[in-house]
Amino acid sequence: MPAPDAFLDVRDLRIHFPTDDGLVRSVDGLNFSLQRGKTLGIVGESGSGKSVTSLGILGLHNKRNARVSGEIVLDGTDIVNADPETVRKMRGRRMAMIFQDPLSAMHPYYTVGTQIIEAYRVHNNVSKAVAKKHAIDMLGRVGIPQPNRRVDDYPHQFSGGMRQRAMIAMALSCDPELLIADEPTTALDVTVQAQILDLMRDLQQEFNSALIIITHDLGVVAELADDVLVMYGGKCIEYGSAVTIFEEPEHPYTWGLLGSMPRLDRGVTKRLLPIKGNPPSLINVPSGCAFHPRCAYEAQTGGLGSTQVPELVEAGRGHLVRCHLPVAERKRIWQEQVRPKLEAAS
Amino acid sequence: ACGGGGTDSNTDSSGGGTTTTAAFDAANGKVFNPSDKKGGTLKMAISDSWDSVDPGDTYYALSWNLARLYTRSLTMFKVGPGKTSAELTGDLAEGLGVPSDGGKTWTYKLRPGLKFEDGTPITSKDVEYGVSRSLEKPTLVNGPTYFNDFLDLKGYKGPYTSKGQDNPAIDTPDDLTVVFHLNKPFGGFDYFAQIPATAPVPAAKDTGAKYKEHVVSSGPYKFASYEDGKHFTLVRNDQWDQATDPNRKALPDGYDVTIGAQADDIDNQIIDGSLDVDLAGTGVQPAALSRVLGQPDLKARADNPLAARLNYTSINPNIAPLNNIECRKAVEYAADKTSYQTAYGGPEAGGEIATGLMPPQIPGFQKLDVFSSGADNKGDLDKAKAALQACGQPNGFETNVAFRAERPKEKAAAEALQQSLARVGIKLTLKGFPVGDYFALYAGKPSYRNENNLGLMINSWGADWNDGFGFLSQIVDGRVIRDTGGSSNLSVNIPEVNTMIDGAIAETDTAKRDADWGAIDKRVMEEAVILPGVWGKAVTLRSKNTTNVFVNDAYGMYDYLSMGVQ
Amino acid sequence: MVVGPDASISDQVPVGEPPAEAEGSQKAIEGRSLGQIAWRRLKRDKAAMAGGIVIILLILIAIFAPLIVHAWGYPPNSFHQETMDPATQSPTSTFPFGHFDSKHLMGVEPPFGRDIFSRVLYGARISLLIAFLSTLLSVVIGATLGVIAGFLGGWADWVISRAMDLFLAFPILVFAIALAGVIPDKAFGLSGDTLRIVLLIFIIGFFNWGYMARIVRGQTLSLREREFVDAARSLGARNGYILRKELLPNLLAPILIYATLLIPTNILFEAGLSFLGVGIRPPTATWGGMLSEAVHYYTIPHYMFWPGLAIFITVLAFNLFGDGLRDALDPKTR
Amino acid sequence: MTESTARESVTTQAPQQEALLSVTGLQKHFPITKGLFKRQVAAVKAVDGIDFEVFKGETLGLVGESGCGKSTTGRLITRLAEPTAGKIMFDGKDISHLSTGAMRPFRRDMQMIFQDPFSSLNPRHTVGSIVGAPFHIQGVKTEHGTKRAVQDLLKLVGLNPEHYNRYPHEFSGGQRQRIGIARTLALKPKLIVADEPVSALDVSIQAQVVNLLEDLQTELGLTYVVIAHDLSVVRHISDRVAVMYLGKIVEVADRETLYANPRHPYTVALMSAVPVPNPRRREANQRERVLLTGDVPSPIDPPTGCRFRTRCWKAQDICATEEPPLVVRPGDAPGHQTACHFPVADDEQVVGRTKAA
Amino acid sequence: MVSYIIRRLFGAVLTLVIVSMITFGIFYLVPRWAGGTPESLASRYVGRTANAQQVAEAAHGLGLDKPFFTQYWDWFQAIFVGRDFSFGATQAHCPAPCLGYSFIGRNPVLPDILDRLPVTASLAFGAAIIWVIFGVATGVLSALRRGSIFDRMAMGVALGGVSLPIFWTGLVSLVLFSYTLHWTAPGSSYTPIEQNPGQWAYDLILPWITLALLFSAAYARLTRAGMLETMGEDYIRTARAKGLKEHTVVTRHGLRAALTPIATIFGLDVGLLLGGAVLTESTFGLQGIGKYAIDAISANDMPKVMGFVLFAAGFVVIANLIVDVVYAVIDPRVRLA
Ligand SMILES: Nc1ncnc2c1ncn2[C@@H]1O[C@H](COP(=O)(O)OP(=O)(O)OP(=O)(O)O)[C@@H](O)[C@H]1O
Ligand SMILES: Nc1ncnc2c1ncn2[C@@H]1O[C@H](COP(=O)(O)OP(=O)(O)OP(=O)(O)O)[C@@H](O)[C@H]1O
Ligand SMILES: [Mg+2]
Ligand SMILES: [Mg+2]
Ligand code: NI
Repeated sequence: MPAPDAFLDVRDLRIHFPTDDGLVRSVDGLNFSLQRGKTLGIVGESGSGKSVTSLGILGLHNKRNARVSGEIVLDGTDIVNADPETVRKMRGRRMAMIFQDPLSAMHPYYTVGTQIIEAYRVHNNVSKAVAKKHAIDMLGRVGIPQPNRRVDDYPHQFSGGMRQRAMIAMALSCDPELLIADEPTTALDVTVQAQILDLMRDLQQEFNSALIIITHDLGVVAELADDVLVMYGGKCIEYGSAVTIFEEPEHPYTWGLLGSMPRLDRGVTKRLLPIKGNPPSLINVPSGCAFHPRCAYEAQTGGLGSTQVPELVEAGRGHLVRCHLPVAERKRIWQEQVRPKLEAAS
Repeated sequence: ACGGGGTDSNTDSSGGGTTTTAAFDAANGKVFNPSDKKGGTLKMAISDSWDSVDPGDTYYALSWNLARLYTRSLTMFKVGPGKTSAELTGDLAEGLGVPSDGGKTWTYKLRPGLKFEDGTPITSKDVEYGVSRSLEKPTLVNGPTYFNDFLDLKGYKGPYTSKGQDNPAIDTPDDLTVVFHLNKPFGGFDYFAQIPATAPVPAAKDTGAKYKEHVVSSGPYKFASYEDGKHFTLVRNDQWDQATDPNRKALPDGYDVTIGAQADDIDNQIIDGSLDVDLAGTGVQPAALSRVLGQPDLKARADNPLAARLNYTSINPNIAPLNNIECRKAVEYAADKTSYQTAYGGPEAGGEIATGLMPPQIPGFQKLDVFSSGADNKGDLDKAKAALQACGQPNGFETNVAFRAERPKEKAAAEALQQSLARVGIKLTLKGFPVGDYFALYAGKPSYRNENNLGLMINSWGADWNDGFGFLSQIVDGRVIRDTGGSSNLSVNIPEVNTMIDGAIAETDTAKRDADWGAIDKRVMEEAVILPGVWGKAVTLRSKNTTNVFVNDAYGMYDYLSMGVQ
Repeated sequence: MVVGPDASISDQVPVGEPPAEAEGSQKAIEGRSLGQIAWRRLKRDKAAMAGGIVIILLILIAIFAPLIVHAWGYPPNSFHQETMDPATQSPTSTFPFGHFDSKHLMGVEPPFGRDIFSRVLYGARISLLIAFLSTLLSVVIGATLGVIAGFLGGWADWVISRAMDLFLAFPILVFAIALAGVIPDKAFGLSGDTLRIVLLIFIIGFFNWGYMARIVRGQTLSLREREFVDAARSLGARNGYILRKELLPNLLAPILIYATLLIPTNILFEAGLSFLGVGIRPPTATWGGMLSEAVHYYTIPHYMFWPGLAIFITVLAFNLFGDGLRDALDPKTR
Repeated sequence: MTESTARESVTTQAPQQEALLSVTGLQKHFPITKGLFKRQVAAVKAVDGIDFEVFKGETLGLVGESGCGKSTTGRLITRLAEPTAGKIMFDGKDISHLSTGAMRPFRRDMQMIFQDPFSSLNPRHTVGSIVGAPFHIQGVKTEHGTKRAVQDLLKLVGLNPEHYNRYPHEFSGGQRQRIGIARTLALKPKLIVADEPVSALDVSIQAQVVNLLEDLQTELGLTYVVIAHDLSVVRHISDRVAVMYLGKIVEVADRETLYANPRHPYTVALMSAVPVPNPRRREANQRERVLLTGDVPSPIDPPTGCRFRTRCWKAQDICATEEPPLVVRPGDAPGHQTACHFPVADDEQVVGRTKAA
Repeated sequence: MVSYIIRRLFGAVLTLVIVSMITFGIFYLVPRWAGGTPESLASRYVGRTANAQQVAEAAHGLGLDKPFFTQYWDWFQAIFVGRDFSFGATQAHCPAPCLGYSFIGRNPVLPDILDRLPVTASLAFGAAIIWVIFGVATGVLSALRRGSIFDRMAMGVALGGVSLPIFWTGLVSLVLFSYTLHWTAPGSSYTPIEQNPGQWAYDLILPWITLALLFSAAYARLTRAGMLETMGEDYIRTARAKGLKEHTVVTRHGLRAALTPIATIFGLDVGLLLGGAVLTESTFGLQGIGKYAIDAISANDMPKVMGFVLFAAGFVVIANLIVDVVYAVIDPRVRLA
């Protein structure tokens, strides 16, 4: 997976939080890389470490309560080990982020315009007036009607979708090369979500930036991502192109995710196929394969699941899977057992 | 007079004499640092406020002492240390009053050439007006009531109430003559004539209760500024003529008086010299006391005057079981006088243990020992128990002791009584009352004190002037007790005493009169309605800057008229 | 309810509780209530525990003051004039800070030489009694009105909220002083110290409920929005049931927290009143009263040191404990 | 739900079915007050005159965008809120304005599942007392005592009956939702209104709960009203679906009909906006999507006539003046009602029409 | 906004009226419980020679014999039209706005209070400046260095600060700094600022510091809690993600939001203090409004106490109002119609 020409290269990223209750291993050995102009989707259950990863890439973890190790190389600079000032200068300018809840992510006391201007002026030595023109420009670009008037509104005067657009405008104000969107549409209605997703796709193409989209909605991933990284318990358990992940997934957890999801594009299935049990605790991560307590095929690993952490191994071209099941067996189960069930229409 | 008051020389001081050596009590009975140098501003301060600077509306000794700076009354006490001040002399008047009609009519002749601060001449009419307005107690509530009681007013109530009427008790045959008509003979009228109420007040400038805000000066100083309850300054009155005034030296150029300062700060400021006098004249605070008495340099700047003041406890004879004289005697015997003394500040700051009412410096004083509290003054418990037995309360009884809540010394006295009476089973409950209403609404109101079972009431009294009448008349005459409250006499209503008082008043022979008052004292003591505590003393401090300092025995504090500054 | 066979609701993938493995991790927290969790958290907070221990000690001291004084001191009101120089009103002892000995552990106070140790101990009784009971009163009034305002809303809320504003607008201290000053000497069949104490409790408690009510109202408002209240309602629960069973258990924590934080305020309040001379009548010892007397003798600092220290320690202990309790019980910090 | 035919028969026969709940002209206006005297100046017209029926044994899905009045509708029919106008008939009886006391007997037959598994369980109560509360409140005696009944219920929803004495905070979101479901089942209700029962749950857990709900329905013959904004979940779970827009129902039909032939432009737009988890369809999908512009208007001051007209690409003058009634449009299946002057025709070439695969 | 302010003003006035009614009620009723009659109340103001009839006349002239509501109404309307009193022969006039007339001091209450306001205001504002600077700075530093030694020490001191009674700290510091070391002015010192600003500050520095100590402690704790909360908000993360300097993040984004609730508490505290820092003023012997109240109480001068209570409540109510309006200005979310 590591590509020499990668724009973003994350190697063995570990982010641990020491807490009163024990060490929280939110991210535990994550590797991936990303090219300019490409989109990576990260999916996984709540608490699987998606947001922590994204904050890690921006270097936003507080040294005092987070232990970050590994490497995050953005265009040649290792963010984990660079000095804070360098990382700060990169934030906003070279990499930017869109957050899940645009209302709480914007400062309630400053106008939308002010907040965009601020983002622009940290990195560009321009006058306020110029920055304001830029802000209006950006608001217009993300499809806010009458941007020159709305620029002086406060976030709470915007509707949910407009806020998220404003967030995007703010994130894009310095033409960042890497854009991370952490659940950008979870708080929005479907119709608005569709607008925002379109907008992001268009803007990404326009700026040719690298995009990481974090979500637990497989539909969103399918709409945007070129590659998909499936996280479970702080680890990557499957990685591949979007088509691969949706059509030839090999990890039982990925199967579970697909089975849990009712789909409008298929007939009504008789029953959903959920994953049994509950997501793992990140403090007492289950021994061996973190997924083994919930895995329907655990028996077939011959006890390996509970004792040994499986390696992330290549299962096909650019397709990596972290599973004890033999490759052939996985392919068989998918083809013979799981897929038919998923596709069974009522 | 409340808040100071009293008079007479120290027993050991001969009167007169001067000294320049700083020593303890150097300004008591002698003039310390005599000087004629004029100039400077004398800085005074007081922690509480007092009733008023209006000469017709004040009853505080300090106020009478101070009023002489800006008003002149008909007569005044002679200015000087020791016994000097026991004598009266003319002030506005050329000399003392001339009695006629067997002491029922008193005539005063004013000095010529007297002027108010605005230059208008002072006439006998102004004196009459001053006295008349002081009769208006509903408006000018504070002053003494001697003129109301003794003048032959024939229903005249004062210039506000009896508008347009002339005061029938005062005649002004010419501009320089004032004649007073009394309703009974009274030999000591010259004492009345020194009350500030006889100071002249121009009728046109009288604003009733608000006159205090601008008192028109007849003395050497006049008000330059006046902020009620906070601060005022006096400056020289250029219309005052030294030639008309043999008694006043008027040394400083002005006076600066701060009201409502913090008591401890006053002490500290006098110690470091940024203040000259504590106007209250009641001595240093407990905090400074140990310092003053302990540090020789400070002690040399302190005096220990004895005030004509009795701190005592009234025993209410109208409630059970104190209506039985034996129970009252039990209280008298059981009380520990030393702790009473300690409560007031010990032998030097507190006073001498009292055995009767009249302080030693009052003429007619005799050493009484009606209820001996034992050799060590700690009470005679055996006699107390015997008295209780006689009273039919062998195991003691319960009652309340009232005191003024804001006065720590009275509170301490109540605590001291509580402890000492508990030794014979008399249980006291302490009840503090607000100072302002102590006499008007609580202890001073017969219905209240009887209904609320106030058996003992802490009290304190200073002579209006140093003679038997001036000391005793307001506290032992049962006829001054009023149902509406407000009397200082809380417990003494003995018909026999009332008659004796009338006799003493009518008595013209001074020696016999003094003896009469002494007898009254004894008779009251025998009734066991007053538990004497201590005759007040104070440790007072003079600043390093003061000159011509001495204790005026008429007021029991430094003489404010004579003091100068370096 | 008769339940159908288990099998019918589990087909290919079991929907039931995950089997044994998950059980293991849950065992550790079996049946632990929020209270127990809070207690565990509190135990870890050393400062709060220290505060708690001091509070318990103080309460014990207050209860057993007569016994302790019997062993180590003198009755609080008894005089020891021999320890004071009557002329200077300062201790006879040459030791600069007054008369100490095995029976006067903190020296004596002027002017009669009363034992400071026993007075401080007896003062604890009054201070704590008044603080506790007035807090209780504030809590009862405040919590009741707060709950009513928050739960019923509408005009009840409007009236109570205005009343709250009103009480918060009063210059409480002055008002309390004025009231304590004009109150009769005998009332409601009580007199003396008992009446004073009852009165102070009433005054302090009565003028302090506004803050408590405001907090409880806020909490109730937010609780009312929680779905479990709707759930109870949808089951047909009456208002009384919802108040008692659903809201009250959740309000106990904030009430407890603010009660512990109100106690130190009330201790200071009482001390302030006594300091200004409108507290308990003399000679009964109170800390504020002792301080106000010590002021007259400020040149000998140990008179004001001991009662001041007593107030400080008590208030600090309650504050520490209250803070700790807040951290332990506050769901936000969980 | 063992037989898919059973469901079909339900849907086709729907109009003839006996209605358990029927709602007519239901309104809820929240007053907005202002000034010293709390003068009412306006109202949030959260629900503004809706009619629908819920038949015995079926599941009615209620979808729509945030703020369109779904929850309010749910609260109205369970009488947690007092309707401003309109009539709610439950099991043949009018319950629209019953008092709390008079409502109590009906509560047994009508229960509600709440959205947020964290706030719907009182953190201070044990699971036992939470699930036992219905017995307690309704004064129901159970055969083997409340504890046994509660444990049976816990087993029924797939929880370990041993957990009787635990507190909600010791459970995961999915488990909590099961506790909530157990509580609603205690009194054997006929109708369960579920307000977003799974939207707070993770996808994998969501499926468990959806399955549980379906299983219970089969088992106990329950009737559901399921409120959700996730159209795929609604489609999965419902027999009939009602689409709401700004306090109004704009379209009702049985599931197949609605998803295959949506008539109302809003329904069309809504469905086209759902992202499809199929990366191969991405390009095609984008072309087919109907992108709505603008925001949902304020329910305080909704547009005249048809409320959707401000965002509708087919809107004409009449839409502003005349409010389209919710009726069966010519040519539509019985029970497929649409409130639109210009419904989208079956074969209409709208940008963004996705045929069911 | 304007209508909001008007509405709030209306409410404020209403609150004051009710405060005045309650106060009046208490001071009217309690003396009567204590056995007071119109005559006994009046007897205090008529001197010692008055007979029962004069007392009764005075009681009538002062209106003490009227029923509660009449008395209240007389008192209330005096605020707008002034009022006359009769002490028998003499009359007194209390010009509008008349907050009461002291029968003991024979003067209207309001001018007295206004006269003392500068002292209290000097005390309150001076102390406020100190405590805001120290309290907020300490709170911010503590929050930023949460768990550090500085934080622990600062919070320990702060807890100590709020646990110390002000009259004690005041006394101890007076004894130490004024009487022993002579660094600061002794108690009871006050010089009007217009006379000598230097002296003014010198005289007040000790009361300021003492008062500020108490409040700094409280504000440090508040600020710390507020900062910890806001620094955990999503918008702080956003600000950092924009690449802002940490300093900007803390001040412009964190502190700005954390200070809003503190600003409102600050307004109320200053309002309360302007209504009389009773304990501080009596400890330091400052002739401010609080001391005025205490003195009035010990003199049992009820009209003064009444006037004071209303005046002080007025400050709180006005402070409340200002705080709400300011809140609406600094927090755009609460801008109301
Ligand atoms: N500062 C922190 N201290 C301790 N634990 C933390 C901290 N930040 C995150 N975690 C823990 O790390 C885990 C991963 O959190 P993260 O926010 O990355 O999950 P997520 O995948 O984004 O979930 P969601 O879908 O709910 O957003 C969680 O268990 C969380 O509790
Ligand atoms: N108690 C209330 N007072 C005033 N307005 C309310 C109240 N409850 C709901 N509303 C308003 O009524 C409208 C409908 O709200 P409702 O909660 O029913 O929407 P919803 O469809 O459930 O939305 P969501 O999908 O966000 O849950 C909204 O505009 C909401 O703001
Ligand atoms: Mg996340
Ligand atoms: Mg809803
Ligand atoms: Ni006197």
